[in-house]
Amino acid sequence: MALSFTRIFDNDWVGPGLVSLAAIIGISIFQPSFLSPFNIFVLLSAIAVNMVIALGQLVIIGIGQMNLALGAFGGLVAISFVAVMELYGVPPFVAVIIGFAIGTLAGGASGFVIARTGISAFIITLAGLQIFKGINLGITEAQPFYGVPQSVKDFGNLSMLGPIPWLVLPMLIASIGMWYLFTRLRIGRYILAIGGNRTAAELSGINVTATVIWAHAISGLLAATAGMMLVARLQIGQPTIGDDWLISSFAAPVIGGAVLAGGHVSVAGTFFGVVIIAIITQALVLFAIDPFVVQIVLGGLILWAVGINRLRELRVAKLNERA
Amino acid sequence: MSALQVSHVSKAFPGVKALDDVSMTLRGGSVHALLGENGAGKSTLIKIMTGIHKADSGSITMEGKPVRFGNPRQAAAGGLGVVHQERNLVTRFSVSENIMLDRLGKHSLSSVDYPAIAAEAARWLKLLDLDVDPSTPVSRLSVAQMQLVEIGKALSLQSRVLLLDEPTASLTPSEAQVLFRILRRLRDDGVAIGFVSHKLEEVFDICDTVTVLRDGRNACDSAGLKSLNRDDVVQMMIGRAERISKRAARSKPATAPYLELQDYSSTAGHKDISLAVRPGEILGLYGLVGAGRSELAKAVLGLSGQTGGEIRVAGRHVKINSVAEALALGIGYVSEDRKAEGLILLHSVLANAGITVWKRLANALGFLRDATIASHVGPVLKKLEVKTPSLDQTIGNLSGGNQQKVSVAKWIAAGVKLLIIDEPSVGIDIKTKAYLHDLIHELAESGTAVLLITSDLTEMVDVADRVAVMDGYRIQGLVENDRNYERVSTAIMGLIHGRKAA
Amino acid sequence: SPALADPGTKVALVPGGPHPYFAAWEQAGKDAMKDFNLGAGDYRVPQKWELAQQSTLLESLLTQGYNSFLIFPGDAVGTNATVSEIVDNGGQAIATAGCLKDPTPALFCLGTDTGNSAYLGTKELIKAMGGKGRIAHFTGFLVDPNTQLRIDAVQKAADETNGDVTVVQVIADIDAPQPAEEKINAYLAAHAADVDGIVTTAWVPAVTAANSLRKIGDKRIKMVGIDHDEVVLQAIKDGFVNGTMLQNPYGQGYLGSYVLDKLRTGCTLKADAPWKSNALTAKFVDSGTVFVDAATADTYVDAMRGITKTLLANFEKDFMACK
Amino acid sequence: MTDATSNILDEATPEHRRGSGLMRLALSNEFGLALLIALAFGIFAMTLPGFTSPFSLFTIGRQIGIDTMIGLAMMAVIVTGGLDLSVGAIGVCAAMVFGYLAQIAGVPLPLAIPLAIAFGSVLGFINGYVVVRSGVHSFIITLASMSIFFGIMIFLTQAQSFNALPLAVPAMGKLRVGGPISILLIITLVVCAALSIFYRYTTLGRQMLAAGANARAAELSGIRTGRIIIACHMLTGGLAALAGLMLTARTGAAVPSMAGHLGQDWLLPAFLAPVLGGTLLSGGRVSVIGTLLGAAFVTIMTSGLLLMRVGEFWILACLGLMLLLAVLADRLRHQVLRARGMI
Ligand SMILES: Nc1ncnc2c1ncn2[C@@H]1O[C@H](COP(=O)(O)OP(=O)(O)OP(=O)(O)O)[C@@H](O)[C@H]1O
Ligand SMILES: Nc1ncnc2c1ncn2[C@@H]1O[C@H](COP(=O)(O)OP(=O)(O)OP(=O)(O)O)[C@@H](O)[C@H]1O
Ligand SMILES: [Mg+2]
Ligand SMILES: [Mg+2]
Repeated sequence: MALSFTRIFDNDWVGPGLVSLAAIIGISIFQPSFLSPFNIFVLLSAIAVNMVIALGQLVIIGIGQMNLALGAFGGLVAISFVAVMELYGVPPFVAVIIGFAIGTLAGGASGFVIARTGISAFIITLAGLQIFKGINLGITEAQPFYGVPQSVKDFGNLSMLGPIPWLVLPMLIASIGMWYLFTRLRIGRYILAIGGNRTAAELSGINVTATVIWAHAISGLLAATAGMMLVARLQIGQPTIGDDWLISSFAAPVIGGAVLAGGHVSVAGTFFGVVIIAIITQALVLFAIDPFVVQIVLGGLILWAVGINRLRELRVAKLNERA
Repeated sequence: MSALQVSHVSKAFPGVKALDDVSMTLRGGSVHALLGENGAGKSTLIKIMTGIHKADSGSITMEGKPVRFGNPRQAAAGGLGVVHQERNLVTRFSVSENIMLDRLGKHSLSSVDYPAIAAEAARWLKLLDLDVDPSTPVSRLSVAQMQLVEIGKALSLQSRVLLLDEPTASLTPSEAQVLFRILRRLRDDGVAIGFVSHKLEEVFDICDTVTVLRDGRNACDSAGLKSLNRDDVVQMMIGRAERISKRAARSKPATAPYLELQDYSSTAGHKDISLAVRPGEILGLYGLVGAGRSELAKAVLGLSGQTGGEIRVAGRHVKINSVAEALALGIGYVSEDRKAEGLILLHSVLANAGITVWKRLANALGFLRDATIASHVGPVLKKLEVKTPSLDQTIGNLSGGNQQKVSVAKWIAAGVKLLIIDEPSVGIDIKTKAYLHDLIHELAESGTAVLLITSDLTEMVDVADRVAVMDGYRIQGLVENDRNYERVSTAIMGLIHGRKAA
Repeated sequence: SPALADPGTKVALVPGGPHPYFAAWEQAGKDAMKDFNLGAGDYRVPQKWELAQQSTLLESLLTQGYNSFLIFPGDAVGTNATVSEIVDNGGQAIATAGCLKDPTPALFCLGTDTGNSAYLGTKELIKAMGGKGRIAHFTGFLVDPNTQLRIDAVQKAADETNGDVTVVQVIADIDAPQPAEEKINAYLAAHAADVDGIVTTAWVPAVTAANSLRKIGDKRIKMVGIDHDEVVLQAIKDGFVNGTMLQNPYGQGYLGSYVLDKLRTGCTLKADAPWKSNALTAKFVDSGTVFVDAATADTYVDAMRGITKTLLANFEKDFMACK
Repeated sequence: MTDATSNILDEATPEHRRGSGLMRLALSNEFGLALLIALAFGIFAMTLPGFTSPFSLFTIGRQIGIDTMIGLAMMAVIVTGGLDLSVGAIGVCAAMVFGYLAQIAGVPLPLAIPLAIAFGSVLGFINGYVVVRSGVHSFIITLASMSIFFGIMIFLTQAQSFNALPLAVPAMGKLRVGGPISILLIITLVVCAALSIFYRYTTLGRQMLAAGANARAAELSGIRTGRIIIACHMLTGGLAALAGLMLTARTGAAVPSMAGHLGQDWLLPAFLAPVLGGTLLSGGRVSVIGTLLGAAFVTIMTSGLLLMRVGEFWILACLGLMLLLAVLADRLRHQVLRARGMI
């Protein structure tokens, strides 16, 4: 009995999950409007996009690398997505396919260079960041594209069911897909094997080159998805989309228990990591914190959330020791 | 026809000629020993066969056809199974996933059939007498169990050629016997087996033919083992006959114990441990794998909590909370896991050998020079014949045995009052092993207290003064060592199995 | 007159980073180059909105032989060092669209009086709200000292109503589309019923808030925005936004280039010119602000042209002494 | 990860070292970077008028000085296999403390400077202490502390700058010695030399590398890993503060925005220089010279591209492409050298 209890508490997502739950309960006591349908809608819209972004980084964390170009992929896809619709009148459905293709190709290309040259992913994706962001600026000259069709706007704006926005749909597909990938698919296991012990994976006959390319292509695909979701949500093709993805794309997975060195990730944990960050962002607005202290409170809340999770881990370790 | 033939292979690393015109022939239905001192080039030869390294010159043929594997994947596909000297497991993954790692699915997007994989893995675990649940994460296994998983992984490929690089280094004799049973069966099925070991008894036990390397050259190329005796082989390996001086039992020092445990219990699970090590004494700690010896050493170093009893160092009651505190009390520890705990593989030989003495050698401002460190650790490294192109060589590039020597040497150089030595001779060649034993004795003669943990009973009988026997995280008894192998081993086994029976 | 102009005047128009606000500078520079026979009238954009990037670019432009600069200061104090370097090397600069803090080596500041613009905008908002109610204020980065000026100006306009109007919330640090969207939506979700008016004093928040009001379909909440983004103008026409405070980027670029050329070819600035003064500098020239509402949304360009024309016609007479 | 071979500062002493030493030098990251820098510099100098003008050389040198210092600050904590997102925030906080001391409190510069650096170390200590005691990855801890440090600074200063510093401060930013060389570059070179010695010749420096490469092995060798990691964070804080002061000298004022929102503008140069220079992100290996060369490489490339007047919006893409080509060329050099058996 005690053992199964420990087992559950051993899961990466439990800590962030409990923190999220506590935060939701706490905030809604002081601010009942927090649980109003519209607020839930707003919260879910933010979570949906940020989760897909975090997943895009999660694959790369899993393989023990980092993708600094994630936001640049997303931004480029976002503006290309709108550009082909606005300039060439491409129907949204086809534009989405084009967006997926650009993201996957960009990711695959950077994966290819990383895998074939053995140069640190940090450097290659940094170069990628500059190249793709540069192309973005070259195309847009920092001007937004406005020609977002109504159907796309609706997707980012309307609810699917009650307070659940349509945007949750791609997030669900991506999350379940990535969970399945990491736990059940060969490619996912290989990604984690390489992240866990690259030499061992290589000596065991895993095709490291192909796996690295896969991981980066998947990352690009997710970045593309997030970029297009943002277009739908922001109703406009902003060239600045993706500029501020980097830190939060790492923060959510790490809060969710991912090991930055690779080999261990948790999709559910990442989800709650995203939820925590979204709730913190909202709470700062809801409680009308003086803008000059917002940053202080934000940092404090991050520490608080991490601290709670850490306490849980220590408890589990203690229980394990006794068992 | 030869199953695998290596002809005139050479390989140079920066500063080292690892292999020089080496040839070897493996035949189906035979077990072929590959012998040589530490750094002779055995592992390098195996890595060349399996496509990890590229030979500078020479050729390899399999069943008469020339092959050239570009990477391990091609080698495996070409019918070459291998257990490398270094452990190569994804420790976060389960045992079954590790065994079947390259066969998790047909293509990238196929789903992993976990039950099928577990069933297949279980088959090999059973064959190896390894009683672990296939779903256990490898990180929970002991060193020996991990080694067996590695072997299971290679066996499960069911390849025509099987290469084993020191598979028994961290196994006990009984586990090794299980492995040999399997190897004999494979041999009888016509598999060609290459076998690297520093334990000559094993070699004579199961091998038919032998290739000996000395300094990267063939000292003999695929000779029959029948016609050779132990001395011949040793002669080929080290260029002269080995003199094993049998040590006499040493007089017991009458000094007060340096380290004394009394009814000591730990969070690691130790119960009521009582033992004492005196300056100048070599106390052996023997037990089967998982008996809790390494854990005891770490507990004493402060890595686990103390839940009962007392630790006394030099007669004073102490509490030790960290290794640094232990070191301050004059206690050092040679880890059994050199890769994870013993060495910093990224750093140079000198940095690794000197790490324990930096503080001591630094001047008042905390400055120290390489030359100072080299002059201090150099003699020990020389004595253990560490083979390295330079002290600046990255230690991860040394041969396994030479790495092990450095991880022992750094503590011998540290000049501690009590040295806990955990499995010191894993992967060390016979000559160095003798030197190492000499060093341990010299250390004791100069008044150091030594706690020796080894699973090698011969070594235990050869080196220790007394042997404490441990099982199930408890001390089962104490055996005086009179260097009579028969008597001592019977007594030890009696203590272990006596409890089992009870 | 063009005949007097010197092709040796090489003007560079340098914004703080890529931003749609400055798009009009490019055309303004080109037009000025043609109209005034300048050696160059080049719009050069730092790759990123970073003080260091802008300084590097300015230093490089100086090396390239530009001698006259229209600079949007990356920082009101920090950019002074770079400008003083320009001056030390024989160049000249006008702080454009934003001011440098005195003491400054810049000739003068040509721009929108940000505080005054925010003040006027808030006044318009209060008028639209019928003179009483609660206002939320959305603005940009706190590290930009203009942000503080704007916060104060909005507060001042509210204070003048003697308590009829209160500023209930200031949300800052939302110059990127994604956080802006998350925070503004979160705020409206919880507090839409508690506010009667919104004033935005930065480009991105204006766009986002306009979109949000459209999304919740609320025409009760009055809003005054800033700048001329298409989204904002369309929202004005559709009645979701009451109006926007327009600045005059084209005029800044055009007039600034003209003045720089004049000053290189024999003119000097009059000490007793009718300088205005603001919180940062005592040498300020207002490039003009107009309030645009639904009635003027289609014709605002003419209004701006008019202002530019007037400024150009009077500048030499009022501010310069020429041989 | 890049396979940088060991430190070029290795003394090439006894006989057997010499041969492999030269080869290792030829294979090292530092050598490759130096080669690329020489190449880029040569090409730019020949094709771009103005590139070698005293003013241009001065600004390039100054930029290298500042970016290297930022890179060194991050390098000092990358050693542990961790990172410090708050370097920018620490740098700005220390600069603002300096501004307060020098402008408002009237503390003389020789005292204000060390005080500000010490303040940076204190902030670093807070990071290190929390990282070690909580066992949470430094990424998260410094993500939070970045927000907190910067938030407190903005709250206290209300985003106002100190722009009436003693005249010696802006003068430092403009000071040239030996022709076109910025004093800030000289300061950085001195710090580089000191750090090289520190990591190579002191117990503490070596312990930092050991604890970073394999914390468990280091712990089992009697190194107090926790304290060492805290020391690394303190070193980072101190260096970040120094970088903040150098930037203050360049700007002539202590400006809250000089490292951007939350100090994030520093992150790119902070990581880029050490990683290009061969410092391993996983910890345990540093290259001080490499960091200097990395910063120099990026600065020279940027400067050259700006002078080449690539279309304004395309510069970023070109920069990325050049970076990519540069690392690929260096990799190719490795392969050719290896294939020729020259190493
Ligand atoms: N990657 C490498 N880089 C440089 N030198 C290497 C490398 N791998 C092996 N060497 C050197 O090649 C020589 C042969 O090493 P090898 O590992 O083959 O020895 P071995 O016979 O397996 O020894 P042991 O019994 O200790 O395992 C050694 O001197 C070693 O230092
Ligand atoms: N349930 C477990 N969870 C985690 N680790 C375990 C578990 N069981 C065993 N181990 C590992 O296996 C080892 C058990 O062997 P231990 O070190 O206690 O005994 P030993 O007598 O030294 O045996 P050995 O000869 O294998 O070193 C421990 O080091 C421990 O890390
Ligand atoms: Mg070997
Ligand atoms: Mg053990």
